[in-house]
Amino acid sequence: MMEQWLESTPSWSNIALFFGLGALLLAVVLAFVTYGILAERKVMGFMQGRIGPNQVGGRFGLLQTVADVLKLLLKEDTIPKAADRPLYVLAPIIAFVPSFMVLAVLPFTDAFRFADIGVGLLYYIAVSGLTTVGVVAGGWASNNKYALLGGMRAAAQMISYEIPLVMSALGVVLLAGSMNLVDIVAAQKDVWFIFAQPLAFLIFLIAAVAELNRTPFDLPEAESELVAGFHVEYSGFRWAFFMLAEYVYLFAMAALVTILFLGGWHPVAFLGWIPGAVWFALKFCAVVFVLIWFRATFPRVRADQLMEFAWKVLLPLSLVNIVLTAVVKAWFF
Amino acid sequence: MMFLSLLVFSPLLGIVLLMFVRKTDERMIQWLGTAATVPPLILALFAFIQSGRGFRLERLDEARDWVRLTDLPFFTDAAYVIRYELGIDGLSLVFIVLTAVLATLAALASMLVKTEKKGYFLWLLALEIGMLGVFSAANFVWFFLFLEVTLVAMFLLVGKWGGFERERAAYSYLLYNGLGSALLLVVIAVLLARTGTANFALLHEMLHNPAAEGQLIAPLTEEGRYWLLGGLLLAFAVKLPAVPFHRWLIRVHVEAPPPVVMLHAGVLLKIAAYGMIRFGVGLFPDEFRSFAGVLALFGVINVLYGALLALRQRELKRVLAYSSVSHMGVVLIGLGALNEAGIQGAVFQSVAHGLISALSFLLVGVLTHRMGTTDINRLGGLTKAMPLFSGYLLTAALALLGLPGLAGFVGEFTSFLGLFQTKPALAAVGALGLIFAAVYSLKAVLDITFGRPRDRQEAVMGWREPQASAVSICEPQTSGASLGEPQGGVVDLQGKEAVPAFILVALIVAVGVYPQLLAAPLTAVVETMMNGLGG
Amino acid sequence: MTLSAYLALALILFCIGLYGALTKRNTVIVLICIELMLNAVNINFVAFAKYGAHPSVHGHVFALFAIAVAAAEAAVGLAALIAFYRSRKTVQVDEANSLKH
Amino acid sequence: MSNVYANSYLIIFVFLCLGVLLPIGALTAGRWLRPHVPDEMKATTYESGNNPFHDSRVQFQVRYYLFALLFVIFDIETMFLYPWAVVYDQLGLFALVEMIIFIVLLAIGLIYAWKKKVLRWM
Amino acid sequence: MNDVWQSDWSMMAPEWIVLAAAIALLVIDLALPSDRSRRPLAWGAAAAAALAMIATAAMIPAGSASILHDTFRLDAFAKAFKLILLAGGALALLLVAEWAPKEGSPHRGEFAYMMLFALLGAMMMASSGDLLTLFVSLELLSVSSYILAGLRKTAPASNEAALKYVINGGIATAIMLFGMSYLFGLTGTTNLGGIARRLQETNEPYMLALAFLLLLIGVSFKLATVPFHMWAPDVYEGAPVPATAFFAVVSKTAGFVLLLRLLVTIFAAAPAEGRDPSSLLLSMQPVITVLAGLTMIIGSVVALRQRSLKRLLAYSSIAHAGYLLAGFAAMSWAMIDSLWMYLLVYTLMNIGAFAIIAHIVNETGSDDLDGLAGLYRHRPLLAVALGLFLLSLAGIPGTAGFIAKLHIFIGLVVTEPGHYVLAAVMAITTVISYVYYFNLIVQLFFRPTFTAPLGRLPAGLSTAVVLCALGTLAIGWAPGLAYDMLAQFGHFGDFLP
Repeated sequence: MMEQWLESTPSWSNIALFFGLGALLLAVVLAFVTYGILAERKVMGFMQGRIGPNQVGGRFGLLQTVADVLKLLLKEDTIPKAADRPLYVLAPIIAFVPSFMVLAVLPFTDAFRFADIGVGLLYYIAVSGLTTVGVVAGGWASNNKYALLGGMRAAAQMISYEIPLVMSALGVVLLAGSMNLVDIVAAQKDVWFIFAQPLAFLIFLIAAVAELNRTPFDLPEAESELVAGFHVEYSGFRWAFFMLAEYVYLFAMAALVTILFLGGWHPVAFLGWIPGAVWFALKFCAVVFVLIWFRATFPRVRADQLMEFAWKVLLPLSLVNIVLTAVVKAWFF
Repeated sequence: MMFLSLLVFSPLLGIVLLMFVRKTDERMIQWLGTAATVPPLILALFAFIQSGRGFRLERLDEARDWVRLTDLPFFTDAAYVIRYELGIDGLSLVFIVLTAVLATLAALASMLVKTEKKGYFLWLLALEIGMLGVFSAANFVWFFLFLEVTLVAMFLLVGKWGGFERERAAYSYLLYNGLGSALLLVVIAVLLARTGTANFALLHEMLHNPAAEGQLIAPLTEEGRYWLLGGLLLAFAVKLPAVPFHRWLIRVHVEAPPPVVMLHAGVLLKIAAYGMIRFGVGLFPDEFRSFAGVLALFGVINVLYGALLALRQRELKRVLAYSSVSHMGVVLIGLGALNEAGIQGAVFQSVAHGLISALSFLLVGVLTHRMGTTDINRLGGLTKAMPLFSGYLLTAALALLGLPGLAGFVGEFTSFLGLFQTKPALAAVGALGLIFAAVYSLKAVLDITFGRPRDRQEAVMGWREPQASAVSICEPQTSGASLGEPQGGVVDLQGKEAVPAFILVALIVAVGVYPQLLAAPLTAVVETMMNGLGG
Repeated sequence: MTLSAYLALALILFCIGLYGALTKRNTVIVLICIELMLNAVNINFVAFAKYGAHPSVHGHVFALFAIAVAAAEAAVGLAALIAFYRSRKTVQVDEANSLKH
Repeated sequence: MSNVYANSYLIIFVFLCLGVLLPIGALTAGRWLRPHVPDEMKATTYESGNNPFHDSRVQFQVRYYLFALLFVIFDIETMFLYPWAVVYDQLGLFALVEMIIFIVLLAIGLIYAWKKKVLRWM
Repeated sequence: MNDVWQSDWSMMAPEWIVLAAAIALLVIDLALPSDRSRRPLAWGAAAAAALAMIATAAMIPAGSASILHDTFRLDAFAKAFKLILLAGGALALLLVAEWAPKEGSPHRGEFAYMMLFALLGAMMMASSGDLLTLFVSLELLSVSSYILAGLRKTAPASNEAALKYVINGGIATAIMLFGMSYLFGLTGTTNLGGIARRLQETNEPYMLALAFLLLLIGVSFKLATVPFHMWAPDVYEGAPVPATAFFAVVSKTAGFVLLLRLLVTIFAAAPAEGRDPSSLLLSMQPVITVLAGLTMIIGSVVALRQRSLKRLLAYSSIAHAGYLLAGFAAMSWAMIDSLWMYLLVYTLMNIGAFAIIAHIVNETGSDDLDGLAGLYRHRPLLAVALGLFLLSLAGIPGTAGFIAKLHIFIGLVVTEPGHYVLAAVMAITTVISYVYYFNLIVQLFFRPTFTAPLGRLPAGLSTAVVLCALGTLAIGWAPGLAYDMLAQFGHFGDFLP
């Protein structure tokens, strides 16, 4: 279906169509964020032996997040006098837009996907890097010491972990011979890359967690140290967009891990009769669960440990991985 | 045959030996430095005598490969090969002998130089190599090379051992002569580029033989030749110097140490005359013809201007400096006449003025040493204390004004004779300068020797010689002499000083009485040149 | 048509960059302007590689190398700037004037 | 094929618009709904209840910049590795050797930074 | 890809040597404990450069060849200029070995191998047959040079020099690259020979002229000629002395290599607007001539006012670049010959001068003119050597500088019509340059000394000084030595691909 549209001549009707589909995806993502947050709270509650939200929206607190969002919407919006106003207003948008844009290249199943570009992976990496700008801008525009420090830390962390992230994905590209995410999934028809590239998977997962600013790498937002990191001064919906960006990235990253290492929509062994969408959803949920699990169990690392881990452990390991993969491929294929 | 190389580079031996002498051993330095000038003198005299006995100077030619700029196939084999070539003819020989003689005398006179004697002699010998080389070169590039050696050596000699304003004089010298050299280099480069050779004889062949003209790498247009000659003449006019370019000469004459001026006035100025004759007349005779009038005009201006200014000077060195300007004008006049008499006169005048100015500056050196000043206002009545000195000084003055029987007369007379043949009106005006010469030289010298001392007290007490004070910045004073009494008091010429003076006077008289001494080697050369000029 | 549009864009970018690099006082802006010029070059290369009279992949390769070199230059530039800032406490180019006569 | 190409980037453009529209829409909606009671104290910078002092835009530790430089360099290096990885199949052994040299040089750079204590955070 | 394996990699032997040495030194420097002296590293680097020079010399008899799809050419031009580059690099590395700034020299290891990297860039440039390699190697040279300029990390002057170098260099790179992009656009290839061939068919004279001018401006930065010379004095003054020597010599040589490789190869046969003159390069001759003239004048006139030795030599090097550019502007048959000769001589005399200045700066911590005062009194040999280099720089006969200048002169007037004006400008600026060179000589020999006597010349510097002095004298008196070598290159007949 998508393929036909993609191959049709570009026109206004195409734009309208894509707009509709994009809006649909946006709705899906917002829904995911709503229930992802709830899920996170529930899971963590479970792991910590408590119940979690259970008042709003029935026994499972199904409307808890909705209520939170409404509260944010009704909250007064304050902008500090010392802030750099235009940048302050712009920062959350800069942070959010790329997070949504990266979704354009992710194939969820062979039918449900959007843009089909040859450099999909590169696009993801490049565009997601822009968020850093929003974060730093927010921290700087606030003109607040905590915010600035948080922003700088976030930037340092994100750029440091981007390198191993990118380099570990290189192993996958080597094996698949393409940067097109559809091709990469296709290349995993027989063997998922989590098995062919275990080292890369580990590095990627760790770096992904760091990129998402989640525990144990949540230093930029460490409440106990920096009050709230780069968004101390933000409130109401502006703050909400930083949060939204974070959770959209959670969505995107989980999807990317699925695509790169877990075989995307490919079924397990003989279970081919189950639709690809289900498989994808299952793997995706598993990844999200793991990420929530991390948050519940790991302690936060120290800033120096964080940075040195990226440069002294992950980076050399990913270099080794590239060489190993290339050599193995040259020898055995 | 290495005769010429030996002649040119023999002072090198002295330089090398001097390096091993301790700085403080001044007697040794003086002795060695003087001795080092003797081999070229002997060799030059030997060649002079031999040539007088019919020896063909061409046999002394030397040539070996030096630079092969290119061996591109579309050039003939000999093109763009600069060779190390030495060769002399009668014209060069005269100047070589002059150089060798004056160098030895200057070295003798250098006993009055007291500071940093070692360095002084090193550069003096280098200067001699340069001067000998300039006259021995048979190749334009090597001519230039030796010329620049003299430039550097003179710069250092003036700048370090000169008077109070020595550095200014040195820079002045450097700039004027540098510009002249640069211009000369352009001309040389053009000639070399267009003909593929820098050898004088080959160049002559290329430029004049219609058959050889086909071998030119690139054509030399008629207009181009005029430009080349103009450049050459301008370059040498700066070095001569012709009047608008004469300021450096005054400064150098006044500031340089007297023995160096002996060489400078005696030889270096003559390089310009030599160059004009050798290259101007030799290479571009036809074009030279149209420049002759201008040259003569400048000559007359030089003569008059120099003489008039010399009249007004009250400082012996400045008088002599302007008289040099005036006398170099005579050389220009001789060249401008462009006939046999004129050219021969120019050469005569060059040699004669070389000897006379050497004598004058030798005496100036002594005077400076004894009295601490050369200011005519402060001097007078020296005959009593220094009769011998006064005699020599008077002789120099008489020679300078062109007294018949002395060297100056022959040059001036022949030059003007030449010009009277071609441009009588100019010559008549120029001859006025000779009268002025008599006035200024006699006035200056008589004031010093017989005149009443104007400021006797100061003269005897000796006002401090600037040279000494300037040097004292660098060197702790070894003796208190220069602070009080003039060194040596008022003493007449002594043995070592009288010898060079005597030799010079003898030569001046010899040339004056027996001009054939010089004319003999010159005749053949001048005749060849006149043939080139077409009559 | 397409090509000239790209070329015009590149030229404009280049001129903006050049203007900024030559007139701005803040070194960071100057460095960014240089990057702008280099990016104009990349646009040129890629446009020529795709729409030029002789399309060829060399343009892409060149652009890649240009990017890499630009990065290296920017890195060294920033390093120099940091060192300069440490010793002079300013990032203004016109205050870099201790080396004058 | 070129249609796919154009349409794909069209989609990206659409996503960009959507991404911009959502915050704008939401913030505009919020403006209508939320209260607006400005107050001098609300507009002060938050510093855990203390009165804010000094400008917060202070000079930063140089290590931030050093990491930024390292990032620039390594990020660009990956740019070379990606095309190489894509066409690795077709290039064969030579590309492997070449890239190993490249990676070794990269590693030397990393070791250099390590040795020079650039990678130390505190 | 098979042909890649079968390429004759031995043609790159000098490059391999330099690269291997650089990396080895880097690793050694990292492994050595920090309290060990890094001096041997610099000596090792110099030895490597010398070795590479031998390797290059050994390849002279071989004919010209190219590998890697004609991106790497080994023709006479490449060999000849690599020899100069390597000689200059080796000598500059000797200076590095004795580098002793006041604050200590903590980065001598870096100094050695960064210089080798820069040298490698310059060498690759000499061998490039492709825009891409040309550009990348140029940047290898440039970026390494920026670092060299800033190696005295705690000295404000050095930082400032590095910053200015980077900014100016970056702008120049961008401009040149912009020109290259047009060249690529017109021809669709990056091979120099290919570009030259295809350009003959194009009919875009304005774009071509624009490309030419952009390239010329970019190159003029490397050459430090007008209009892009202003960085040179500041950078030369601020950078550590060995780096300054390196910039003045190796970078400049590399700049001329770039000029010849890029402009001559590509534009010598490119069509120009109108049919007469027939080649773009020739039609641009007036522009180059004017630039050369301005460069000579500005370089030598402004040098008159300088008190800092490094700055003075910077302006003097601008003037020398002007002479060289004049040799280029002549476009005679002697062009490459005379440039090679001049650059060789220039390398010797300049490094010699810098070696002595390095000693003075090491000992006194300042590079003011006064530091030379009365040098003759306590270090006569040193003074005489420096005097020799200065005379050579001034182009006085008897030194190598004269021969080189004469050759350029001949090139200027040998063409029809000759460049007499340029020759005259060159002559006059030479005389102007006498003033400041002799001013230094006056300081050396005439002036009383104010400073404490200098210590003995350390081994590295004295080696450099002796080698340079011998070379300057030898070429001055027996130019045949150099010309015989030049003759082996066959007048660069295989320069155009």
